[in-house]
Amino acid sequence: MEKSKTPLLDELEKGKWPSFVTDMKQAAQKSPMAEDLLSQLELSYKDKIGHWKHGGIVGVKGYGGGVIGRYSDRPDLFPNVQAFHTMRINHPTGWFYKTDALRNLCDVWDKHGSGLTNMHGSTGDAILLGTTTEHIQPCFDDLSAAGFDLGGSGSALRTPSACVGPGRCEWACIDSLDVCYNLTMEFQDKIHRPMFPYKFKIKVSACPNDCVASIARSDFSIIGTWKGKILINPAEVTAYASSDLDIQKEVCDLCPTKCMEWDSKELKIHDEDCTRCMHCINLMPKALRPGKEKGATILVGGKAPIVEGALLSWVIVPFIKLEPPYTELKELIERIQDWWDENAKSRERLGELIKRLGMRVFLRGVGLPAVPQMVKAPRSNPYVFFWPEDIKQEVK
Amino acid sequence: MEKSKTPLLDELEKGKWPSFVTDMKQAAQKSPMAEDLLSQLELSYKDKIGHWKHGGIVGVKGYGGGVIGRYSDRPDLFPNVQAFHTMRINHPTGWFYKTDALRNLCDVWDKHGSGLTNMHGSTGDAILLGTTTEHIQPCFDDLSAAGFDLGGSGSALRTPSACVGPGRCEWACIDSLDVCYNLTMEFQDKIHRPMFPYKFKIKVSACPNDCVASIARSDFSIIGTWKGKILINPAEVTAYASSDLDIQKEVCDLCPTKCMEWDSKELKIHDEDCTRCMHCINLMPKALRPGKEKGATILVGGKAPIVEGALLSWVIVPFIKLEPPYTELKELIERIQDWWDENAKSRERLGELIKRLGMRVFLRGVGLPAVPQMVKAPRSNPYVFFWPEDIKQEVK
Amino acid sequence: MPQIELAGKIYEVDEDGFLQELDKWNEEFAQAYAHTEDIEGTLTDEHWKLINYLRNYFQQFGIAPMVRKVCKDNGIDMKKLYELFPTGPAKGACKLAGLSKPTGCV
Amino acid sequence: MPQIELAGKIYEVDEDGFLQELDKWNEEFAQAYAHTEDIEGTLTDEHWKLINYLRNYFQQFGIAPMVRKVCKDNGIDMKKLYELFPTGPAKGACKLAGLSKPTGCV
Amino acid sequence: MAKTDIGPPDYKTMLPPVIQRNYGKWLYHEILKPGVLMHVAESGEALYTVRAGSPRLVSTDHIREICDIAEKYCDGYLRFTSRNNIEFLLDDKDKVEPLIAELASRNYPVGGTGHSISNIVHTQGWVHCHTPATDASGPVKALMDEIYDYFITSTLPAHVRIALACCLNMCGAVHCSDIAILGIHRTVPKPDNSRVPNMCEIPSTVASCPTGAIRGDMKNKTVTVNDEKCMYCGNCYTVCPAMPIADPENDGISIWVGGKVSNARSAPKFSKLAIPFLPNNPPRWPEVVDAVKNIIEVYASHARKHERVGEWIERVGWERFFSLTGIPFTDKHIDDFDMATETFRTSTQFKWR
Amino acid sequence: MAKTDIGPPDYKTMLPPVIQRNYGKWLYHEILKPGVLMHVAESGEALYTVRAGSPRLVSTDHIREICDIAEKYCDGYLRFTSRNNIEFLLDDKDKVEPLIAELASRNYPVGGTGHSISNIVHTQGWVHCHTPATDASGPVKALMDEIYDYFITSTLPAHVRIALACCLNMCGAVHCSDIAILGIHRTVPKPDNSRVPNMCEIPSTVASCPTGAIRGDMKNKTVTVNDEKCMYCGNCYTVCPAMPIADPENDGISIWVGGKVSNARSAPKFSKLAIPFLPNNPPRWPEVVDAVKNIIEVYASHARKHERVGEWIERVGWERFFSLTGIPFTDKHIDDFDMATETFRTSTQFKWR
Ligand code: SRM
Ligand code: SRM
Ligand code: SRM
Ligand code: SRM
Ligand code: SF4
Ligand code: SF4
Ligand code: SF4
Ligand code: SF4
Ligand code: SF4
Ligand code: SF4
Ligand code: SF4
Ligand code: SF4
Repeated sequence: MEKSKTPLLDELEKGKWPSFVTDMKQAAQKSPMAEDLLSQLELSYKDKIGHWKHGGIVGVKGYGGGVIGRYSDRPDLFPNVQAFHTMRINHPTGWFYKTDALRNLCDVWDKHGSGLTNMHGSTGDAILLGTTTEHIQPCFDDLSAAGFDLGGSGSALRTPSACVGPGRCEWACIDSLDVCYNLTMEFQDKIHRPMFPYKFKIKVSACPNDCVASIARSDFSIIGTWKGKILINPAEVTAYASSDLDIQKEVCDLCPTKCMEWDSKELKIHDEDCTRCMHCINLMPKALRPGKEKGATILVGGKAPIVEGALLSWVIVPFIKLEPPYTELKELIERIQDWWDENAKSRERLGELIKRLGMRVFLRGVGLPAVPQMVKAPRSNPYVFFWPEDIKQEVK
Repeated sequence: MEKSKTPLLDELEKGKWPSFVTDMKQAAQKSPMAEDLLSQLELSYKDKIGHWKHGGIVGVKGYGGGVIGRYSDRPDLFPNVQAFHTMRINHPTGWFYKTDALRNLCDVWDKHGSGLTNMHGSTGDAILLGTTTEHIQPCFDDLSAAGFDLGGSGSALRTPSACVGPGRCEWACIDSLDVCYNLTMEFQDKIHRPMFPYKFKIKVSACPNDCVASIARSDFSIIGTWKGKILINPAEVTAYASSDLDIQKEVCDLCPTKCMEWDSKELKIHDEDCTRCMHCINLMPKALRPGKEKGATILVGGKAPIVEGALLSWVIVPFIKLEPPYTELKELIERIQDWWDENAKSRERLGELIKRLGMRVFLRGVGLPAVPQMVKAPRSNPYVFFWPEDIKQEVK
Repeated sequence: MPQIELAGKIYEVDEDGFLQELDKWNEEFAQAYAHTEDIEGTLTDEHWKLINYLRNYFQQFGIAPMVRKVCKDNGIDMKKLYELFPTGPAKGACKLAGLSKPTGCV
Repeated sequence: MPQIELAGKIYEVDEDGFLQELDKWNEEFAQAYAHTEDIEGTLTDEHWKLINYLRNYFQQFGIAPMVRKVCKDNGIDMKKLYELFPTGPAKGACKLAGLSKPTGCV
Repeated sequence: MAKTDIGPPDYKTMLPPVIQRNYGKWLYHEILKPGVLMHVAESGEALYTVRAGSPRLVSTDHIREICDIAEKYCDGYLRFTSRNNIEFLLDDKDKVEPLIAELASRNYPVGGTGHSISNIVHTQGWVHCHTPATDASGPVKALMDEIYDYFITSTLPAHVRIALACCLNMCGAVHCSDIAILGIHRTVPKPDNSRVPNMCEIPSTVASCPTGAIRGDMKNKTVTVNDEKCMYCGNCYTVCPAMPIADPENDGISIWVGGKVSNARSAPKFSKLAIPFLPNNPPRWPEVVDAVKNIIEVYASHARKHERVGEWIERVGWERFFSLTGIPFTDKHIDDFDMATETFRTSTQFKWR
Repeated sequence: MAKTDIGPPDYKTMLPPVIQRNYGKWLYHEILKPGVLMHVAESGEALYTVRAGSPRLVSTDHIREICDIAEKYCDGYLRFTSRNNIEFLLDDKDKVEPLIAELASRNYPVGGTGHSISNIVHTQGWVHCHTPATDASGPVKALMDEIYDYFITSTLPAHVRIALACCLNMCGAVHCSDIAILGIHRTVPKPDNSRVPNMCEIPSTVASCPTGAIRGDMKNKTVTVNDEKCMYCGNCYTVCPAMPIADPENDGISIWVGGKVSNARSAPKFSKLAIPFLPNNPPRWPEVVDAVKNIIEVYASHARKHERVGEWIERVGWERFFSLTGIPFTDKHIDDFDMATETFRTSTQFKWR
């Protein structure tokens, strides 16, 4: 038997979980690029180091982003990945596909690229992994013909994403899919032509369970919520009571605000104390439903650590109704991006800018009122700035 | 009737709470200084501004501190408080007095000063409010003869203070009075001759109730604690059960670790989960007592806001036995002060220095091991420094 | 390192065609590279204005200006910018202007 | 502002005797003030060494050195310091050396 | 010449005999009634403590009066507490009531124990300091008059500790109080260029500014202040007298709530901003007194037993605190100092009010 | 030329008819068994979802296979999840079991719902990125093999979300995961002075350093690094290619625990450092796999029902976490970045272990 060229990677074909190595080998059957990628990766496994050069700027005509340039640092050994650029394809909102669309994508990619993909990237794009500089424009042309467009990269609005929401989920308080798609279409220019100080991400979850991790991963988080009473279906409560579920222990005792009462018969919720954490609803989906007045909480500033440390998004609008055409929302986004663009340094994310200039300055800048919902607690340091108009001006 | 010279202050003689204005007037009967102080204060009430100049450096021979210089900014109006310096007198530990000692203090002060005092200052000193520059040395001489000494001021060790502890309190886990007195005597030089980058405060509370607010107000906090089981007197538990006290609701439910069980008969404590918060003991002093193995937790860094924001002290030694002559404790204090003195900028408190250089550097500098008790949680940012010896050094 | 011959001169560039010896930049370099950045024909005054602006800014501050600033300072909008440099300010304009390759945010 | 006459010259000082026009300082000022700071007789070389050290440090860094530094740099301990300047480095030595009055930490 | 470094009198010489005998051997205590503690020792002996309020700023004659009383009832033994109350220490139970009667006749309030409001820790104010933004003793007196009943009774959900500091130096260590009253300036200091060069260390002055508002101007040996970055903390004035900050028009008081020091139940916590500014209105600071009273009343009627102010607020949420007290929430409540982002709400969990 | 700015295909055209009919009108769901969801609409109609695991790095042929399956059972409708699983969407209950059988025959794991470990969110690693400190797909595969059973069952106290990022840029957004696997460098980058001047913007490079370790050297148009202040984050390399940081000897993996994103019960939280460093040991990273498994097992046997990893740790305390897992606590666990002091214990409340 021939000795394998990838003994290390072969080890990763063992075990029950589907193996990316198998996929790479599969692609390598057809694509010399994929073949060289496999070999270069094997080298990385041996050397314990990556074999890509720094950066790469390539693209398509009329766009400033959407393609990640990449060059091998061993083109001598792996000439077919000398250039190996990634194309970010804006996924259909909610990652829903009809197979014909997916097949089109595959065909285009087999024609122009390595035949390898990520379904999907962490921001949500369909990632087409690896093509040459020459193929980028023709590949884009074919993609466009197949109804696909590039996603974001660089200092641009990144591909927005949304949880499945009303597509399947009974808890959706907003139409996450429509909001996301609508914003995506509205802001095409901002996605394709980087014009900001740095990246800007929008993610939409239709309820506080936040199934797209929007609060952790987006500069602008839209999270569905409600006002008013949690809807209770007493018959179903009774049904749960006689099931495995221990309502007192598993539901009431774990309610963070302890605003639920259960006397083995009736479930009472002191809704004025409920902070809509979803826990009780999550556990009793047949019996409990979010209240009737639905909308979203807007939070901003979420991001990964570089430079100033990771941030979770901060509440800036406790409640906003979201109905098409989402005018108020869009205006808010524009105002925020504008303020950010005007004030930020290069590579400064929105959250970092607010951290630097202060929430007070941000709120005034974008015209939002201060409300206690914005904070866990008021300041504890006495370093309070007053606005000039608060102070009696000396006449000197 | 003569019109009062202090109509504003007179308003503060009304009401049930004892009035400092009455005391000032009382002193003014005897002392022209006190009289002018009263008048100057009346002017401040009128002007809504203080009438003291900035600072003042006065003192006694051989000491670098202990007296706060103060000069009126209206010596024209109030010549008797042109100079009005405060003497800080180190209080007897625990603020215990026999009346003869107090009377001595009063006599000295009537002889040399305004006859006004603060019993006591926030750091704990007996504050003798206001004397002239000429009187400082003779006053000190008389105080010394009466058995009193000055407290700290300036960039020195400040007068240490302690809770009443074993003097009266059944919960004392350490001899707060003796520790405090012993350190005070040991460090006389550091109190009287400022040699640090800034002030340094030590406060001793004999249990976690922290009745001298040591955790909030001292660079070096010593707080009594214990290991092992809380001692339970079942008979007294039963007695409490039949009293007003609702053991389940008031005691167990408020236990922060929920480590107590009460079945209306027996009280069980899962001591391994107890964080020694004192709540249960506070509520049932006859039934519960701190465990037998007693000692202290050492925390450092507490301070008021200027410059870097207020800090509460941080745990650096979870448990230390404290027995005279407290050698280990004193060595620790010396090592810490030394590291601080060596590394701090001018006017940088210990807590600020640790904040600037990192706990890691501090611990290594003073030779303490890292333990999880030091933190609420480990770091969440990935900006981890490794020591050079952790890293495989490249041979380049 | 790749080399490229433009208008008879040899330049060190990287894979993306970015100049690797910034002091070698000259106007011919810019012109010669124009077509790879989808600019047809010779560079116009409008192109030059931007190129010179970029170079000045870079010389003065050591960094490339942010896009908003480019537009503001030159009184143009994004549309115009992409008309002039169809491959965008980072890939197109900076390359022609002989700035160091924009990094990081991709 | 109070004035003080020392060795025939008039100086502006504050209530604590600290010089208010630092450029007026001279050696006579220091000597003349010594007795008010409990230094008997004329200033010794050891005094002058410290005074000059303080003045140099202040001129160079714009601040008074911290006590630890004073001791280290001059090879003395606190005891010696107080022997030389019985009213301490802040009140005694800085005043004689004509530094601005130490503030803040009292 | 005086002996130096003798240190304070040895506290052991100040302890009443009953304490000396039972030192470190106390078994339990009871609060017999507000202001009266009984500590029982293993030996069976009991120590009685009667706690009386004090204005802290006391004359020598006042101290002598205290001595008189202590001699009459306590064999001359007394102590002061960490909150500046006076504690008369007795071993004879029969003397307790007569002592209390005498204290009453001399207008000493007895109380401050248990679930009460004890004495207000405070500072110098206009009486002796150079940086105050308000007086200390005055507002304290005005407020204690008004909440007197909470001192002599024990009717609150838990004990409420109030402190006052007359400037941001916070000598009263107000930063961890159930209710804190803090003097604040609101005027940007103007460096006096004629005095700075002679009076101030430029580098120290620059370093003193928490927000980096001060720049050194080495040429003119002075400093300049960036008005926009100054939040009037006054620390530059502390190190540089030529940067006056006091201003009758703009100085005043801010109110902070929810701090604590003890480790009982919840960990020690800082006080948080409730009211950014109230005017200085001597002699009785009515706005301040009313504001504090309002907070106390709302707390008293909403908190659960044993719940300190901060524990109550954390249970119900700050949203609720502001709606219940009617205190307006403003952008000043939102932190913007260096660790501000830690206070921003990073969750969709909140109450509508 | 291609049309630009057409945006993604309209998702509405991708929705199966049962969804189109019941869009936004779902009533409740049930997890029929691990990996199988039933969503019932107001209309009474039901949607069945079968969730299958995916390596994420998939070939076009693999995608076509998925398409084949979807066409056979689901009229060609499927979706991917936010954790890169594949969801087959059916309206016909009868097809669910045959679909599952076919998936089994083709080695697709079905699961990832409820109290399981779902797919690991991860990144590029050595496959495509220029800054990785480790590979992404490899450690993920090695780990998923080992914890496979937790994917196909639902036996944990709550769901456990694992993520991996191959460098501090954290593209996998690991910072809020129950368990996070993070590639870290540990070598101070050495600026290549010959290349910096032509390749790097000096001010941007200086500004890129979170700890201020980089100084500009304007004269030589390069930068210098203060080794002591560098914590190897690699951000300078991101902006300046002439500052290489990768180093086979010192690159490796750190483990973080206790983060979450949902607002259920407790607020979203960051993951905290559990293990500062484990070596890169391709192809199967045994140290990393063991360490993660250990944490999962300890969690599984100690946490209460519905308690996420972080919620469990916060209840029992970090002291307990370290003693139960046997992971050594070091000075590296103690934060020393800008808001470090917020993590220091400011209370005497702690457990001995
Ligand atoms: C492909 C992808 C990882 C993946 O395998 O899924 C990715 C890959 C890269 N990211 Fe990312 N990021 C990807 C999602 C993210 C996310 C997650 C998200 O968007 O939800 C984050 C964290 C969230 C955030 O933005 O804060 C993320 C935070 C970063 C950062 C740090 C940004 C920060 O402000 O802290 C960088 C560094 C930078 O921008 O210079 C970065 C940079 C990069 C670069 C461009 C490397 C670089 O230094 O320039 C990587 C290119 C890899 C390559 O060769 O293809 N990537 N990156 C993800 C994008 C795919 C997609 O479009 O769907
Ligand atoms: C007298 C006293 C207030 C009182 O009425 O009780 C006091 C009075 C002054 N303090 Fe204080 N502090 C007093 C206890 C405190 C405390 C409380 C404590 O020690 O427990 C604190 C907070 C704890 C701390 O140290 O952090 C305190 C924090 C400050 C600060 C801020 C220090 C910081 O690091 O943030 C300053 C400013 C300074 O040092 O320059 C200061 C400065 C001052 C000065 C010297 C004013 C100044 O700017 O130079 C005040 C002199 C007033 C005067 O004219 O007499 N004082 N000071 C207290 C000392 C009496 C005594 O010895 O018993
Ligand atoms: C006398 C004094 C100590 C001293 O050396 O001077 C003292 C004495 C006692 N304290 Fe205290 N505490 C004293 C200041 C404090 C302080 C410091 C402060 O107020 O600035 C605290 C921390 C306050 C805070 O958290 O902000 C303090 C927190 C406690 C606690 C914890 C209460 C809580 O639930 O948070 C207890 C336990 C209790 O009251 O049940 C306690 C309990 C006690 C006991 C019952 C201890 C005992 O068995 O003797 C004493 C009588 C309590 C009473 O007044 O009801 N002591 N105690 C101080 C009296 C001050 C005053 O005049 O009011
Ligand atoms: C399909 C998906 C949304 C999507 O648009 O793709 C989804 C779908 C559902 N989520 Fe989710 N969640 C999805 C990612 C998430 C994420 C994001 C993530 O994991 O990165 C979160 C936040 C995770 C975190 O906190 O770290 C998330 C937190 C939840 C929660 C809150 C759980 C908790 O107690 O913290 C629920 C409620 C529950 O499970 O009871 C939930 C519930 C649900 C329900 C039951 C909602 C419904 O009624 O349809 C769905 C099936 C759950 C299941 O798998 O058991 N979903 N869910 C995502 C599936 C990812 C996967 O393949 O595993
Ligand atoms: S975020 Fe809420 S609405 Fe959206 S899928 Fe998750 S549980 Fe459903
Ligand atoms: S949603 Fe959360 S806070 Fe509201 S009642 Fe249910 S468990 Fe309690
Ligand atoms: S700190 Fe503890 S030991 Fe000291 S007096 Fe207070 S309750 Fe007693
Ligand atoms: S001391 Fe506190 S933690 Fe310990 S058992 Fe008592 S109430 Fe619980
Ligand atoms: S708080 Fe400020 S004003 Fe009041 S005594 Fe202390 S330093 Fe002086
Ligand atoms: S008052 Fe405070 S903030 Fe303003 S300049 Fe002075 S030190 Fe800076
Ligand atoms: S985490 Fe780092 S190494 Fe991994 S893909 Fe993102 S940028 Fe590249
Ligand atoms: S690796 Fe990070 S910490 Fe080190 S110099 Fe570069 S940017 Fe600074």
